[in-house]
Amino acid sequence: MQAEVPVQDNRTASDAAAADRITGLDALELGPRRSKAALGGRIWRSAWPKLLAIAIVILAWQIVVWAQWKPEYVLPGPATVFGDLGTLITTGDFWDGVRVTMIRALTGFALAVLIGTVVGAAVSRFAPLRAAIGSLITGLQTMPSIMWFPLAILLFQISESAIMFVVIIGAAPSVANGLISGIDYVPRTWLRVGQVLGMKGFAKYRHLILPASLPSFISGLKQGWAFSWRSLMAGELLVIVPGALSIGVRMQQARDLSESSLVISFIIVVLVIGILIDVLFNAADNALRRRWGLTGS
Amino acid sequence: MQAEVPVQDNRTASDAAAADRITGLDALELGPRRSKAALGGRIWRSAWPKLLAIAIVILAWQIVVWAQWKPEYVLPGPATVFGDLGTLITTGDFWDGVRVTMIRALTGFALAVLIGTVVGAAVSRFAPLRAAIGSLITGLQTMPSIMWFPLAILLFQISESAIMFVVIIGAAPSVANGLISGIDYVPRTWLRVGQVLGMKGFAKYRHLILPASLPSFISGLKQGWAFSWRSLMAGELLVIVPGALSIGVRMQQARDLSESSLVISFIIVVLVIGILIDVLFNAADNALRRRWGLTGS
Amino acid sequence: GKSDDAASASGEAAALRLGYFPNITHAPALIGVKNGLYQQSLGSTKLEPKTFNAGPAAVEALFSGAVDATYIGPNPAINAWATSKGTAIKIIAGSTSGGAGLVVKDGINTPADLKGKKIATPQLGNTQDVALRHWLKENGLNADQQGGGDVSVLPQDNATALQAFAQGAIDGAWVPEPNLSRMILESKGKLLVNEKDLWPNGQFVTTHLIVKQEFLKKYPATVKKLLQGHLASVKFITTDGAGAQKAANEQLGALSGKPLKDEILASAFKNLSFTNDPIASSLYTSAGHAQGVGLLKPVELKGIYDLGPLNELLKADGQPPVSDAAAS
Amino acid sequence: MSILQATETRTERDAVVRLDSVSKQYGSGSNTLLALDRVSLTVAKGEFVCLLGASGCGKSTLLSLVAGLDQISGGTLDIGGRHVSLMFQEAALFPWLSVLGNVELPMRLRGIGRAERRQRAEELLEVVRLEGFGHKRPHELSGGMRQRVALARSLAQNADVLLMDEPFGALDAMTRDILHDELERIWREQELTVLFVTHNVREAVRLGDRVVLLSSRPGRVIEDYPITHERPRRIDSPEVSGQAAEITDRLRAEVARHAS
Amino acid sequence: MSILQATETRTERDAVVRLDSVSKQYGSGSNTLLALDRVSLTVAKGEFVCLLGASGCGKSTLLSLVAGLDQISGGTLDIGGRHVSLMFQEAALFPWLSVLGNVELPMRLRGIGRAERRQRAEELLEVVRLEGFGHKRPHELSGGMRQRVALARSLAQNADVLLMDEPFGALDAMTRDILHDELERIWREQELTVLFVTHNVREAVRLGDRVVLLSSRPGRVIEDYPITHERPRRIDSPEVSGQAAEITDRLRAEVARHAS
Ligand SMILES: Nc1ncnc2c1ncn2[C@@H]1O[C@H](COP(=O)(O)OP(=O)(O)OP(=O)(O)O)[C@@H](O)[C@H]1O
Ligand SMILES: Nc1ncnc2c1ncn2[C@@H]1O[C@H](COP(=O)(O)OP(=O)(O)OP(=O)(O)O)[C@@H](O)[C@H]1O
Ligand SMILES: [Mg+2]
Ligand SMILES: [Mg+2]
Repeated sequence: MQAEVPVQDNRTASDAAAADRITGLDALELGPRRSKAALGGRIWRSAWPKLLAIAIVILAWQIVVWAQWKPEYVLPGPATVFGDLGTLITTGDFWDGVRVTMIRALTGFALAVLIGTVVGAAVSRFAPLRAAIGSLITGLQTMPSIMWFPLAILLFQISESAIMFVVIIGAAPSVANGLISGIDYVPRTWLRVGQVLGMKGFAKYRHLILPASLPSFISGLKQGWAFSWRSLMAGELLVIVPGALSIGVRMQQARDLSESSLVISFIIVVLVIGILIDVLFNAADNALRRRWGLTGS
Repeated sequence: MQAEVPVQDNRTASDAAAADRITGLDALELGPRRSKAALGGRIWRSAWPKLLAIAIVILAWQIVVWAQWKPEYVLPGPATVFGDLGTLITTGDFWDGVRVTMIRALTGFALAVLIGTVVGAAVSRFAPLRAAIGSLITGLQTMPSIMWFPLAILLFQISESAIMFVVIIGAAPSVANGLISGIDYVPRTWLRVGQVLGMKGFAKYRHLILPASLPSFISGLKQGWAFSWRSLMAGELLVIVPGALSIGVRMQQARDLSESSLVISFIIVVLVIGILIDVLFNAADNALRRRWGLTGS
Repeated sequence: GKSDDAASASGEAAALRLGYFPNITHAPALIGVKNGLYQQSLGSTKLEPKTFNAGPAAVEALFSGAVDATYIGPNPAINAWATSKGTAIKIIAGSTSGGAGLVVKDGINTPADLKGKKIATPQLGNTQDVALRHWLKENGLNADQQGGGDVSVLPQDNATALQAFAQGAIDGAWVPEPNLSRMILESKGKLLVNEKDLWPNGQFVTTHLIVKQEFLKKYPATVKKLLQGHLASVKFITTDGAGAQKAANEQLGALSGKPLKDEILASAFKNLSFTNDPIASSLYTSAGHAQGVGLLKPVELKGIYDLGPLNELLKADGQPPVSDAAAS
Repeated sequence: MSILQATETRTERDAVVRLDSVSKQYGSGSNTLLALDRVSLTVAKGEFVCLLGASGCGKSTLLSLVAGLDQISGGTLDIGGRHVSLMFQEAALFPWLSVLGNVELPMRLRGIGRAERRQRAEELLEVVRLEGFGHKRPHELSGGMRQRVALARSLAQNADVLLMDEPFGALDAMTRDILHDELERIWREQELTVLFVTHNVREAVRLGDRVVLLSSRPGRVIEDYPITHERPRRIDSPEVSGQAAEITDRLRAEVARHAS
Repeated sequence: MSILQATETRTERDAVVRLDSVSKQYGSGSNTLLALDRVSLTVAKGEFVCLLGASGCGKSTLLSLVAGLDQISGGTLDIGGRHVSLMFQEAALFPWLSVLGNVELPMRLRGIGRAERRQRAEELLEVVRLEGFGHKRPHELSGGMRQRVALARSLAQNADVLLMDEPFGALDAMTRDILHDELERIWREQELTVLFVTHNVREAVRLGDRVVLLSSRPGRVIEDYPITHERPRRIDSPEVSGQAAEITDRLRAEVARHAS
């Protein structure tokens, strides 16, 4: 029966041949555009605006410094700052601090994601729960980290757990909110399809809700990361563990000492970490958009 | 020609009649369900879980206090706290502080929304700009507010503007990120429709991009609000502008004086403000979902 | 806490959790921890040092049982005493005296020049804030809590104040060491008032040692050993100034990543004096001033000191006892 | 022959789907819209029933009620707890899954092993003439191809009752013919019960055991034709054309009468 | 008659849309898919051209190229900067706008005043037989009703060239007949140029001045029939049926040959 009236068949093989032919005919217009040679071009295309932006910022900064608007100890020039930064990042101590902070940030964030996801899913699933604590989630988020310290100390004494607590309570609401808003905007059609396919409970979340709300979830994660990092910077001032000095402590210290150049160095360090993490999120986001067919014109 | 073969016509009038008939037939099942009488029910339905949740929290708290886990001056009971809170909110001073803080929060937030929207739209519109500063936006967000103060003071001395600066730089990235992620996920079909309809430039944003990315934008606004509030609380501690004592200052003072009961009172005040604002956002969000046809089964 | 679990009949805790700040006014703690003086005298009781950035956090930790004793300024101690209605803490020894004052911009020479100026203090109602407000009052200038009045008093944290002063955003600040020295040395400030000059004998409390009452009751022997370590540390500072400065700065460096510059360290040490005497009279007076400018509700401070153990140790060492009596 | 009689005669048989005076009303207050008005319809086990009616008359609504996606506003609806599959009017594929992923999903939900479901999905793609498109994403397909994927996904559900909402609306005549044959084969082999919405009267006659006509808004059952031509039928055979013409006339007349 | 000859004779006339050896390739590397292969086609001013072809043969692709939504991969395409409107295969209404809002949008973009565009939109809703549904939201409509709203929106664009992708796919025969008449009227009155994709051969013959056949993937023009029957035509008239049967046979044969 299959051989009966084969209206159409899989023509990928002959398509490829046709494509070859066409490439011969009109090589400029057709043909696989993204060859290996183009990879370098792609990297360059994504890099030059960044480099240009950085160059412009540094130039503007240098000009302000040259104009002597403020004395050097208030607003040090790029040369001084990059010198200090260079010295800073060549010390093992600094990298120990980065390690300590990043470990805290990543564990805290991972826990926040876990808790945020569970809470978000639960809240969007059960109407009474949503009515009860839906708004509380954003309420918690508006609480300055510093106000959690008494509670953190009360519950966890002075320990890493206290820092974790502050980080989690800072970041989890964002993650939950992202998920909730994603779930709320899952198109009705898909929900109906899911219902017809007999999705229930966990399977429904696994196969429908989570993938469908992924864009919003990822943007919640991004926000959550920002919150957890900020909470961590505040949290690290809570406990100063002798030994490796975390970024937060060093940053506060630089500020306490009014060492402008060091303060700016740390701003740069934090920015770079933030940007690196964002690049990861963006990679995830782009992969997602490609899968969903949202790239291109 | 219209009278030729009127296959179907607008039957709302006769539909209504039919509906009446059916209501008569089977009043229990049919008929407009949401009458005025049901409004009270609806409010009650949305209120009882909240009240229950509050009751549970207070009860648990009271039990912990009764168990004398910690002395009263460390963990005061609900009675003490609500007593203090009652005294607090009956003072005119307190409301002056709320006024000062809310004015700052709202102006700061409004400006952040403005700036975030413009930046977000620009970044998602121009590829080089996105490559240049896209990641910087999240980078900025991870910067603890406190690190902006040197810059804020450098630029604005000690003034309201310095606080505004910190609030805006805290909140605008969220708003921008929400918008960018919303724009990125505008379904391709709609973009193509827009193109066919000849939408360009501002009109495209006005009629297509903004409405289509509204859900994500609103959740960006929500996060932005949380960031701006937290930045404000930090800002109010660092830059004291002569005038009424703002919430942030009062909160810090309560902490400085180790008055647990007052600290908890302020936590409640901040939570309540956060929740009220969230309720506003939720109202917007619900209206949106109803318009988009996302409510119901 | 851990120490409770390992309670022993001998009145000695298994561990002692001691709080202090990475700050030069806490030099006895810095040196005592660095040189192992506490651990030596505590013997089998393990010392667990904890550091804090500011008084409120230390008090929170003390209240919730995360530390047993801490070095702290007079104000947070008074607040802790007041809020717990005299049940939470006792001051058991002095540590540091002096080292605060009003630094101003060039061109301000008399109190009258301060009219319409902005002056920073570390925190509303803290020792320096009270001192400034009291001093302004004495000089016929008023300042309200909202930053208004003849002189605008702006409470801001030290880092902000330093920076604001360096940029001319404020006209002066009443600050403690080492910021006093830094404002003078780095930002070319002028010392208009040295707080020392306002007190009898130039002595007023800047830092002292407090302990949780529960802990004191349960482990008097441990507290005594802590005091022994404290005495040894103070003695080290008074006998070997240079060595003390070096040790303190090394510990600062270890805790915060960056030691103080030598000139600032030297200047700060010069302005500070280290003593076991808690200078009770200055505490009472300062509290009186605070009430006078409306920053403190009337509070009964009687009993805040428990100097018995300290005096026993001093006596054994042949030193004169200290007193918790108010100056007449 | 009125629907009431027709239903009566079949009620006693092995009814799989039974609607009794089912009404459906959308909205509330002034925005009320009565989509279905006391529809009674019984579909017996193994029966292939086609549903015809003007645009907006409530066909999709009827299917969604049967599938349990919406609540009925009046009457009774009974499907005896059977496993129902609904193929929507729009393809509604999940963009985050490949074509194969979409087709495999119902089997994954039933806990069928990876290898088995992959094989079955490939078979189904062959049935809908989409071999080799398994690794494409939905957005890389044409409208008709998406519809066929949705059909494959529906078949992968292995349901007892198949509800299909204009499943071949976006297909050319030839592809449609092939899929008619395939659907008929599967229906017979698996003894499915099918409720099939279409706008193509010939298609209805080609496939159905019965063709049920709905009136314009609000939808009511106005006629129920049994189709008795021998299978296999050809869509361009004279019998099919003849009966289709008859039904078309009836529908036209009814719609005209109803609208007057 | 081959397409090449047909095109030659028309090229000199007032060509509104001219495709010359247009190819379109999707994807890159191993994922390449050639959707259109050197398609040449010229549509003269005021002409109504219908496009037929198997599912997935590249009809929608062709329209999107003409509308400028995708880039051609080879050949030349010229529409002389004309204002083009495309009615998509899926309705693609904006959910945040009411039905009226959707129809008014193109006029709003052209800066037409509120009252005028409201009136025009109401007229267009009447044309598509949706009077009284103006204040509903798209999700409250049936599939066919949405398609009709999309048609109204397309007409509201007042474009010179109308590209329509299976505009009547989800409509019953009667509604479709009415809309055929309406579309023909508007086409004639406004002297539109129409490129119309459909799977219904009779519909193509009913409406078109020419019917162009595309082969299966990759799409190529395989035949170009001029339809010369006098208008107004009826879809069930013997002439239309006859020519439709002829075209269907040709298509079937070509598709079978092509696939072998
Ligand atoms: N979710 C909804 N809310 C309000 N009204 C609705 C909703 N869904 C459908 N309707 C209305 O119910 C009526 C029947 O819709 P339905 O989709 O069942 O029609 P249909 O017979 O499937 O039409 P078509 O052939 O065009 O798909 C229509 O008038 C439509 O406007
Ligand atoms: N965005 C895309 N990316 C990759 N391939 C695509 C894309 N759009 C279409 N195709 C492929 O191009 C071919 C032609 O698709 P097109 O949508 O033009 O077909 P069609 O003739 O409109 O079919 P139908 O009648 O089913 O709508 C199909 O094989 C399809 O898989
Ligand atoms: Mg339908
Ligand atoms: Mg198509």
